[in-house]
Amino acid sequence: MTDTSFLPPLIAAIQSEIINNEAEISALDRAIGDGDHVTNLLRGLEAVAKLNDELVQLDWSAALMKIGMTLMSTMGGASGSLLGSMFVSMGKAAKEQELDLNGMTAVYSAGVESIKARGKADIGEKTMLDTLIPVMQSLQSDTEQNADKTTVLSNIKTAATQGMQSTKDMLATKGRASFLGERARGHIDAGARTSQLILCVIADELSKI
Amino acid sequence: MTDTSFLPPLIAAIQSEIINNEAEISALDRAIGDGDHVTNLLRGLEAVAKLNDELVQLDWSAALMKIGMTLMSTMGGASGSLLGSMFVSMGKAAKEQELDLNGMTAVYSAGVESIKARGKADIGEKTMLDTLIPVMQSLQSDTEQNADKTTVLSNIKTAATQGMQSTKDMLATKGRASFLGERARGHIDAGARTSQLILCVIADELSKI
Amino acid sequence: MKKLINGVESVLEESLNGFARAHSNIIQFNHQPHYVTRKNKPENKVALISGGGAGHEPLHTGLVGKGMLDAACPGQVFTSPTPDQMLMAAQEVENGAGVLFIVKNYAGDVMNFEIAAEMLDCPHETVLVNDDVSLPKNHSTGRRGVAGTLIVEKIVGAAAEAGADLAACKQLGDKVVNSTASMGVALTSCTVPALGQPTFDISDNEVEMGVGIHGERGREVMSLTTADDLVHILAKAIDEELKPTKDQRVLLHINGFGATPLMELYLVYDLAAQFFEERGIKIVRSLVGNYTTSLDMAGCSITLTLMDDEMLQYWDAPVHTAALRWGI
Amino acid sequence: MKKLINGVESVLEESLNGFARAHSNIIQFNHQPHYVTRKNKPENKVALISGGGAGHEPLHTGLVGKGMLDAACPGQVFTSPTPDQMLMAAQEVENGAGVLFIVKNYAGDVMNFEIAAEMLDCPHETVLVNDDVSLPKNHSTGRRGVAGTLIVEKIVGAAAEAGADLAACKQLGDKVVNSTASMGVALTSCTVPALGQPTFDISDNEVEMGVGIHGERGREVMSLTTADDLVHILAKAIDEELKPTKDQRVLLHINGFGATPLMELYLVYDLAAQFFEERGIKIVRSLVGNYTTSLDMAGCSITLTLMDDEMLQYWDAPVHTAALRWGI
Ligand SMILES: Nc1ncnc2c1ncn2[C@@H]1O[C@H](COP(=O)(O)OP(=O)(O)O)[C@@H](O)[C@H]1O
Ligand SMILES: Nc1ncnc2c1ncn2[C@@H]1O[C@H](COP(=O)(O)OP(=O)(O)O)[C@@H](O)[C@H]1O
Ligand SMILES: [Mg+2]
Ligand SMILES: [Mg+2]
Ligand SMILES: [Mg+2]
Ligand SMILES: [Mg+2]
Repeated sequence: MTDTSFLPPLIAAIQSEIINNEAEISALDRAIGDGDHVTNLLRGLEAVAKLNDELVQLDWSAALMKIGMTLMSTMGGASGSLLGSMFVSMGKAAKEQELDLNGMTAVYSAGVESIKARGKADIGEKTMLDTLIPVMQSLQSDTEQNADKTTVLSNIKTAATQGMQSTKDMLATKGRASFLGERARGHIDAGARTSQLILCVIADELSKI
Repeated sequence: MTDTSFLPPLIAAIQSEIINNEAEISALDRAIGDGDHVTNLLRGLEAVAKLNDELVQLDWSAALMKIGMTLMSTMGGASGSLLGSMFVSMGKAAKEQELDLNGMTAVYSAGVESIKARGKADIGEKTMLDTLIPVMQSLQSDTEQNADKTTVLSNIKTAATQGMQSTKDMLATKGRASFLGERARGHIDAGARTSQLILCVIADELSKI
Repeated sequence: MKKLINGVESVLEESLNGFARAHSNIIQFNHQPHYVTRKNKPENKVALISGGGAGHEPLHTGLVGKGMLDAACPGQVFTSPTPDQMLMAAQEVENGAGVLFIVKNYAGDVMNFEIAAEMLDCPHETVLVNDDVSLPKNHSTGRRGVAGTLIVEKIVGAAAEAGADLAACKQLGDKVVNSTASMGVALTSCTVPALGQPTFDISDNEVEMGVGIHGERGREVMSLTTADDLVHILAKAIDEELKPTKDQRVLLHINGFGATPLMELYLVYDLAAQFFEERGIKIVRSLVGNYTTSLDMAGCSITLTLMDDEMLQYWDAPVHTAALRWGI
Repeated sequence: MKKLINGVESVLEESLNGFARAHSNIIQFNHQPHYVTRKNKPENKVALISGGGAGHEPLHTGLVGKGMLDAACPGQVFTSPTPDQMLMAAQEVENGAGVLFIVKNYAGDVMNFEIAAEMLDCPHETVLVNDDVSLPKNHSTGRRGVAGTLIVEKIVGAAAEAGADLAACKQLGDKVVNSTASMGVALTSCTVPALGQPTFDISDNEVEMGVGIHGERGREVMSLTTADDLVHILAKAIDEELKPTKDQRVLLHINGFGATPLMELYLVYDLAAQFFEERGIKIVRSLVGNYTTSLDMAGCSITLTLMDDEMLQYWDAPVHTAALRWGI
């Protein structure tokens, strides 16, 4: 599978979704972090968007790898190393996978596992993983059940949104919010929110293909 | 003349007058200076008040000298060197003077002249001299005319008050306010205000003796 | 937001340009990616590399030079640098004796340095600085690295300059970390250029106790109180951590966060010194000033390092960087 | 007012105590009256004495030591010291070669030093520093002394250390003054402890252009604009005053007023250096940091000194003070 022509519009859609929610994301990271998450992400996305011409020439494995290296070398911060690792790992996994539900689930899962490993974190620690892991679980069970595309995409959005919202009442045990103890409760994690926004945009864009 | 027993109540009266007007004086020096004039003056007065027991043992020449040295070594700032010099010079002049209208005029004039010399300043430069010099002129003409005590004291207050008020519309050519150019206009000089307050208290206290 | 800048996009680059220009006798600035390296590094000396988000100046760029760091990698403001910065800096300064990374314990710094280290094909070690005792030792992410980092960099820097090998530098770095404790209090937030507003709100009669150095809120909000009370809280936490015994020699470092005048920092020094001297502790070295800052945050931290002969000798050894200089 | 203090009455004394404690290897602090003297002053060296209101730290106390001042007399915050401080300090440090007073041109400083000088019965001279070009040269009180003072103290300090006599020190001091121009801009007021509130109000989109260092308002209010614009105004005024010709060697000093982060000061350095280099001027030395502060004021000043061989040699000579140190 080498058609990566869906990437440029997808990246653009993600960029504009993040920009539309910039103030909210910034406020989330200011409340229990240091406020830079949305800036970091936008810097990374901008760099990725500049690669569009190159990305469409690549197969999806190489494209994911390229995106990962770009995020890694432009974002910085905790999220830069994590998202960078995720995409690089997805790129590696994609080498052996078809671009079907099965393949996408395997590739996405490899990405999430690399975040868990790099961040030494798991579900329930008030991080982006609280969005990413439920989506992985949803994908895995939909793959097993051979769910149809509409169901898969709608489940992604539900899992991402519920996961993101679950961070609100958590105590944080990873990331900057962990320094705040009880004071972190009541705030949604910024990385969980951006992951949810991105996954929802991806689901919406895939539904159009 | 050695009766300096009127000094302690006079000093106390001056202190309380300055304290009563502290916020206003502070605001004046903040507007066109650096805001410390009233603190400097109160620090000096407090040190002088501590000398009370000693002052009543001294003749007025020595008492004035002692006050001058104390102001000089406790106030600091422009006003400390000026008021210090004034009292030291008054102390020197008092050696040869009786404590009558004539003597007081001569002594006071010597003090004002020493400020003019130390500060290289004269009337019309938006400083304490705009209060001090008109009072000197009033005293000198009342002495010539042999005015009665009530007239002398009332003229002191009028001259001091008019002099102080005259600084409001002046451009400053001495002191910190000079740095502000036109922006200094419309503000009364802090040193002119404290000089006026002090001279009015002195006039009031002398009227009771 | 009131800042002497031309725009939030260009502030970091322009500031680094100015730094490079002002200190071109001792350092060199690489633009793409950003890193600062020491000029005239001797052959076969362990290469010391640190880095972290910008906004803590003079840390780390101002600590590059003879007797301290060989390279520093500044990220965006309060954002950890990226692995390529560290990797390229390492490749440039490594010359036979390996690389020692000195990393403040923050998720972003740790992970980005980790990735760089994994990609580096020469001997390397990492010293993780976690001196902030405002968090318990068993905190889920470990404790943060704050103002004690400078002390690690100075002492290990002198050892490397004197010819210590990679293992010895690593061991000494760990020793300094284990001998160092810090804690800070913020009176105001700071304003990150890209955010354009203070990171957190705080009222006129509150302080944030136990803050890190990225403008995050602290462990808890407290009422503004006297310097005596605030210093007591900080010093007590440090004392309970390090448990210095009578006659123990220490280095006492009062670090300003950027907007607190030296007048107040020296006052804090006086109170902290009293606190420790009353316990029979011997303050043999001191450092007072703005070294590990949070942009324009008001407040300060106290750092104490238990010193032995070796550490003292390395602390006193000549150093020539933009921010610390003596003996040269 | 948010400050790390115990009370407005005690802040100065406690801060000086901390300073004395932190630097007891190089200075000594006299309590009654306040002055700081250098330890180990050589015999028969001209005694350099400066002073002024507190609140400008590290100026002047932080500049006492080998190669710079022999004594500094701190007044109350922003209030000139009193003649007895200078007199007693002079009597303590004078040892055969006379006294040179280095005085910033402010009415209070000038008059109090004058009174001290009149009472001093040993050879003495005064160098009056008036480097602030925000005021015209023929201003009624003369121009203010600001951040250029440090440069005078460093260069004359080195000359005195090298054995220059009183007349030579006085002459060199005047030469440095005549070769130096400064101008500053404030983004915020400062808060004097005793006042408990900012000295002046300023809106979020205004700056005070041409400020002194006591929290007074500047020459004029201007709209907040880019660092490019602000630096251009400051540098142009300095350039028009000193009229450096092509290839002239200069020292460029960017001085922070206390609350502006180093990140911004280096950015200003970059812009100012560009300004002068574009005119063919050679920046041969630089100094960037908070040296002549106004408590917690945000803003900075630019100082330029035209250098010749003699001045360069003295600038580079060893110095060991709390705030400036090199070669030792
Ligand atoms: N150990 C970790 N594992 C997974 N996610 C993490 C971890 N640490 C931080 N994060 C995520 O990273 C986000 C913060 O990213 P960002 O603000 O860009 O970096 P930084 O925290 O370095 O400022 C958090 O909101 C959280 O979702
Ligand atoms: N050259 C001068 N001659 C006479 N009075 C002066 C002179 N300079 C300043 N003053 C007076 O001193 C006052 C300021 O005193 P103060 O605030 O205590 O000192 P500083 O100006 O050093 O802060 C001014 O308001 C002015 O009246
Ligand atoms: Mg963040
Ligand atoms: Mg004043
Ligand atoms: Mg960050
Ligand atoms: Mg003053």
